[in-house]
Amino acid sequence: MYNEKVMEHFYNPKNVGELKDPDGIGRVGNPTCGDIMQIAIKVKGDRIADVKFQTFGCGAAIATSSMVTEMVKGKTLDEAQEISNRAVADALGGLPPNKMHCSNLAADALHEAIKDYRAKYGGTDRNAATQAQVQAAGETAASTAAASDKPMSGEGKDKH
Amino acid sequence: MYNEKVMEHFYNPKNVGELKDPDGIGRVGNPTCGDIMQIAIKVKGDRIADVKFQTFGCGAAIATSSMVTEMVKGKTLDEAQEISNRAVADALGGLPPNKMHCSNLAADALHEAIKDYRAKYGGTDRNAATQAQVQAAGETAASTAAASDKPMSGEGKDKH
Amino acid sequence: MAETRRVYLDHAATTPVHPEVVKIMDYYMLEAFGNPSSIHSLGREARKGVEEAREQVAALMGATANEIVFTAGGTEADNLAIQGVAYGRRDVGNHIITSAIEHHAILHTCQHLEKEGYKVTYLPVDKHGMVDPDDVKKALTPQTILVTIMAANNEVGTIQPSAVIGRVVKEHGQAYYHMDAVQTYGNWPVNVNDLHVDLLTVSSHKIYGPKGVGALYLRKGVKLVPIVFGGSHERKRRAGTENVPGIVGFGKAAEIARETLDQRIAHNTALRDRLISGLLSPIDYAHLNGHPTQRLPNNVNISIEFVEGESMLLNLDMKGIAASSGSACTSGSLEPSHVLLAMGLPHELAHGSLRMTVGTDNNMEDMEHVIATLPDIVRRLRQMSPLYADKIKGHAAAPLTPAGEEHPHDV
Amino acid sequence: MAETRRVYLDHAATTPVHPEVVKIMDYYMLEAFGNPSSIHSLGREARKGVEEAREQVAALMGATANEIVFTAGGTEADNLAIQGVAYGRRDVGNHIITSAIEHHAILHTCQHLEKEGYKVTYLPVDKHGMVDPDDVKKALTPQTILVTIMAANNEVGTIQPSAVIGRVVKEHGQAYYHMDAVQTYGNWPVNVNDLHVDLLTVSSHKIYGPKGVGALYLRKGVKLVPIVFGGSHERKRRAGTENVPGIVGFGKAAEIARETLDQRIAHNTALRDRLISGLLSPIDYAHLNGHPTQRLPNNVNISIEFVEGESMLLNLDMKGIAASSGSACTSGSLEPSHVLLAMGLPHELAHGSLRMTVGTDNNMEDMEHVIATLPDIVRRLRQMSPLYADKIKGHAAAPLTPAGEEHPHDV
Ligand SMILES: Cc1ncc(COP(=O)(O)O)c(C=O)c1O
Ligand SMILES: Cc1ncc(COP(=O)(O)O)c(C=O)c1O
Repeated sequence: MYNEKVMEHFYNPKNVGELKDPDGIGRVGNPTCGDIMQIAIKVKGDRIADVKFQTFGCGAAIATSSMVTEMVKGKTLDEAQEISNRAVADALGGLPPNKMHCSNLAADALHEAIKDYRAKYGGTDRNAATQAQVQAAGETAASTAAASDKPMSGEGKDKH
Repeated sequence: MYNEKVMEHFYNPKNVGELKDPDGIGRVGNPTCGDIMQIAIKVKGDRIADVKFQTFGCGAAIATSSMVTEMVKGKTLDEAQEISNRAVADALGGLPPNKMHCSNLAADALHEAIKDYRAKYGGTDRNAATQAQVQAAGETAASTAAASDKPMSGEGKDKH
Repeated sequence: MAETRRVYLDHAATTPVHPEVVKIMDYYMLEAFGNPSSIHSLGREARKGVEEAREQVAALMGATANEIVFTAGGTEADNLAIQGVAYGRRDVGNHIITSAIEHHAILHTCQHLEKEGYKVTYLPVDKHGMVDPDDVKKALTPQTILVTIMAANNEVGTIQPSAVIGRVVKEHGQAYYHMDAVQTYGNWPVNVNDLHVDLLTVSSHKIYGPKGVGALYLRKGVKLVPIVFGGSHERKRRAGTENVPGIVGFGKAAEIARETLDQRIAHNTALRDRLISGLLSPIDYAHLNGHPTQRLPNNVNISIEFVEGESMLLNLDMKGIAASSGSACTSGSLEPSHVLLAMGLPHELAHGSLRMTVGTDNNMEDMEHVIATLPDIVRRLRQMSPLYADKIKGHAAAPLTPAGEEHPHDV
Repeated sequence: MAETRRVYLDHAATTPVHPEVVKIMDYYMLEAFGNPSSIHSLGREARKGVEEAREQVAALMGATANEIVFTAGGTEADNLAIQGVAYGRRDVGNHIITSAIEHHAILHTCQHLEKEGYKVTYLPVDKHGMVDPDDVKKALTPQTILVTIMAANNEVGTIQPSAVIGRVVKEHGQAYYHMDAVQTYGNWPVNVNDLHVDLLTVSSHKIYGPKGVGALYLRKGVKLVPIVFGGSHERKRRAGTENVPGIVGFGKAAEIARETLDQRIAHNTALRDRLISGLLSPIDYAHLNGHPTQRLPNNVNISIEFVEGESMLLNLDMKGIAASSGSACTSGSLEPSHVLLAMGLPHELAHGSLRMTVGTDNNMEDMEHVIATLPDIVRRLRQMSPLYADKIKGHAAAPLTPAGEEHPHDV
């Protein structure tokens, strides 16, 4: 079912827990599918200084949560924003097809956390800077916009 | 499938062959079903002095042929006339259900042989005597009449 | 050492095959391998094996051999019963009654028939998973041709009031009564006459027989249209060269079950009860699903709040323990167990369900191993769970419920 | 000693199971006995076994694994193909083309569909049992949704011009092409692409695998309605817990067949040809049925005049030889083989047919044993036969033919 890398992240997940005084928190998921993920971030400058997750869910949900936290540590917010659910699955060496839509939400949770952070702390300055960068990056703009449109319930993902 | 008694009669059939100068010959069967039986009799007085059969057919066809010849040797024609296909099957200890209608025709062949004999040699005298006996035997009359109504192709049997 | 112990607790999914069953199957594969339709001695020996198995399978349900039709499993037997009766009684009526907690072999077949114009009533169950015979009575109409309600549920083990339902159906007179007894047969007494059934489904691989074999009991006189056509096997009810080794193996398994049923029930009941008490006391926020007393002797089903089923299963598996869950994540479907939902469980509890079904290969040490292992796993997963974090902080949990859906947190 | 020699010549009915196949099946019954739907390691191991078998079964027909649907045998696969396509393409058309010499799994399914309103064309065959591709072409209409014509016949071994028929069907464009390759697969090369088939049926117990397992090849994109509903097994094409040991055994048998096909063909052909010449020369009034060259390497079918099939079979059985016949007496039906009749044989010759199908467990001494044994049996039975008596006296035989039926005596 799961490959070894997924199992390794599932049995020994990285960055589990809560952050004291997080700068941003994102929670996505759906009790019907049975996966709920919460990601908390600490931001220094425009970089993710620390990240932790809490997940109620299956092996894929826990492994993708662990993976995404590993992937984003030290990344800028904009870099983190570009990480897709698929990229997380790829970094794990792939997931079973039936796990791709319900359990593969860790990137969404991260994006929600960034959104939360920006909503709370994102001054005009920073925001402007971000926008400029984004526009320079061309088509990234669309995806960022799309990401920030996502409802908290993660309903923007593949399909329930 | 077949019981031991049937198999014994099949592997070592009694009274196989042709009779020299038979007094009566009966042949029944149906090439569709694949069983054709011929029984030849020698009559002395009103008794069957000798009987032989020739059969193209399955195990049940050969065993019932053998059985009926054993059953009628020395019997009067009227006694022989009363032997039914079922009685032959019973004497063999039973036949598989699917063998009951197509392959269990030996008594029919015998009845045809008796009919043939009567048609050829049955003078008024003998006939009268037979009729008298039959009437004395009560309901036997009906079955004898029915038996002699049977078409040569054996179509009077259970069903095709 | 405790870690390498292997404890199989998924007997409701399938059982290991009894070594005596394997032995006889090997003989019918290597030696008596004939086709039962062949008239040579190898064929006749195979035929004899099949007919002996028919007696054995019939004996464990109080039926006679010629009322048994062998199939490729419980699913096919369920389909043959339902499609066979529905298509065979088209002229009598078009209404079928079943329950919301049936196996998919029943439910999906009924759903297919709905597309073909049949009407199906899906009866509800109470919180223990029990069908009310009065509901059956009320649902019967002059159009009803079939009532199909399982003997005992495969997920939560609830034993239905089958004989009472049987009497209700017999009073109606017209409808046939079919019962899916896949989980019951071989684990609990089943008698077709006491139950008043016309058709009854059983499966070999749940009773230490091989996979790929099942049977439908068809009371004398019950007519149905086959679903598989071909040679005149199984008295024209089910075409196809007989799976001789499988059938013979099933027969042997049924015979063993009949000879040992009392011990089996006592053995399983003791293990089951120890497991229930041994898990519910150390784990808080854990609940027994299914009926407290009217349950199969081999079934334990608990919901553990704030943790998800698959993650428990995988952790148990690491410790050598094989179990099952009603979580959607374990099935590839998007919804958790329709049985648990029909019993009124909220989605979170359905996701946190754990089914452990014991069998003849288990012993009391196995139970102690599970009791020693599971609480730690739950603790670890709860430490990872945002829902548990909410709980201990006293939050109203996850603000994620889709609008309009009932979603009680405090179960 | 010659008498106790056991010679099995009924491989077209079923084969012994290869010991390596039994070995792997035992492992999947006793050790890796999990349900492939279970997520614990026993379940995953079972799943792996099934998927490997899918590769093996696919490889022997040049298909890819995900085009294979496992069933409970050839009969079910034939039914799934025909019913599945018929019901699935109701909106496209209602016409099916088949041949008069198909297996009953095909013919009886088609007859059932006729009751449901479908139209079926049964193409004739020539005296060798061959279908004419031109007849297929002529029979195709805008309503045709399926053409189903077997790869090689199970009774007389005639290999059909399948690839040519395939091209004819592809030109039509709309109709699907199904082929019953139960007798061909594992005995002769089968390649789904060369044959242009959309669906193809195979069965395990004809290739030294276990009974109760078969498969339907379904070309990517071909849609069909299942006949058995339930869980989402086999990509929703066929519900029911997978017969894991059976499927794994089938896979192993397919692998062995693929590795040894060339030797198998050479071995069988040599035995077949010796048997044909060794029997036809000493026995007069004997005829080879089926095609003289386009025939399966393992099939011998001869008609022996003036003797009936079952009586030959029982006598052969006494001598340790297992064979088969097209006589009605061997089947419980009232008509002899529909295949032989379709080829124009009169009833008497059909009744006197003897099928001997060789296999990997036979050797040349077996053939010599048969050649030494059968002529005596024929002599003995002919001495008992009224038809033979007629013949040697020069009579026109039995005055028993029902009126109106064609009945040539001099074949
Ligand atoms: C209640 C019930 N019905 C039917 C089935 C289907 O039987 P099988 O697995 O033999 O297809 C099962 C088991 O899967 C079951 O538990
Ligand atoms: C040509 C042909 N088709 C179909 C079948 C049926 O296959 P099974 O015996 O696996 O049901 C057979 C064998 O019986 C066969 O020879």
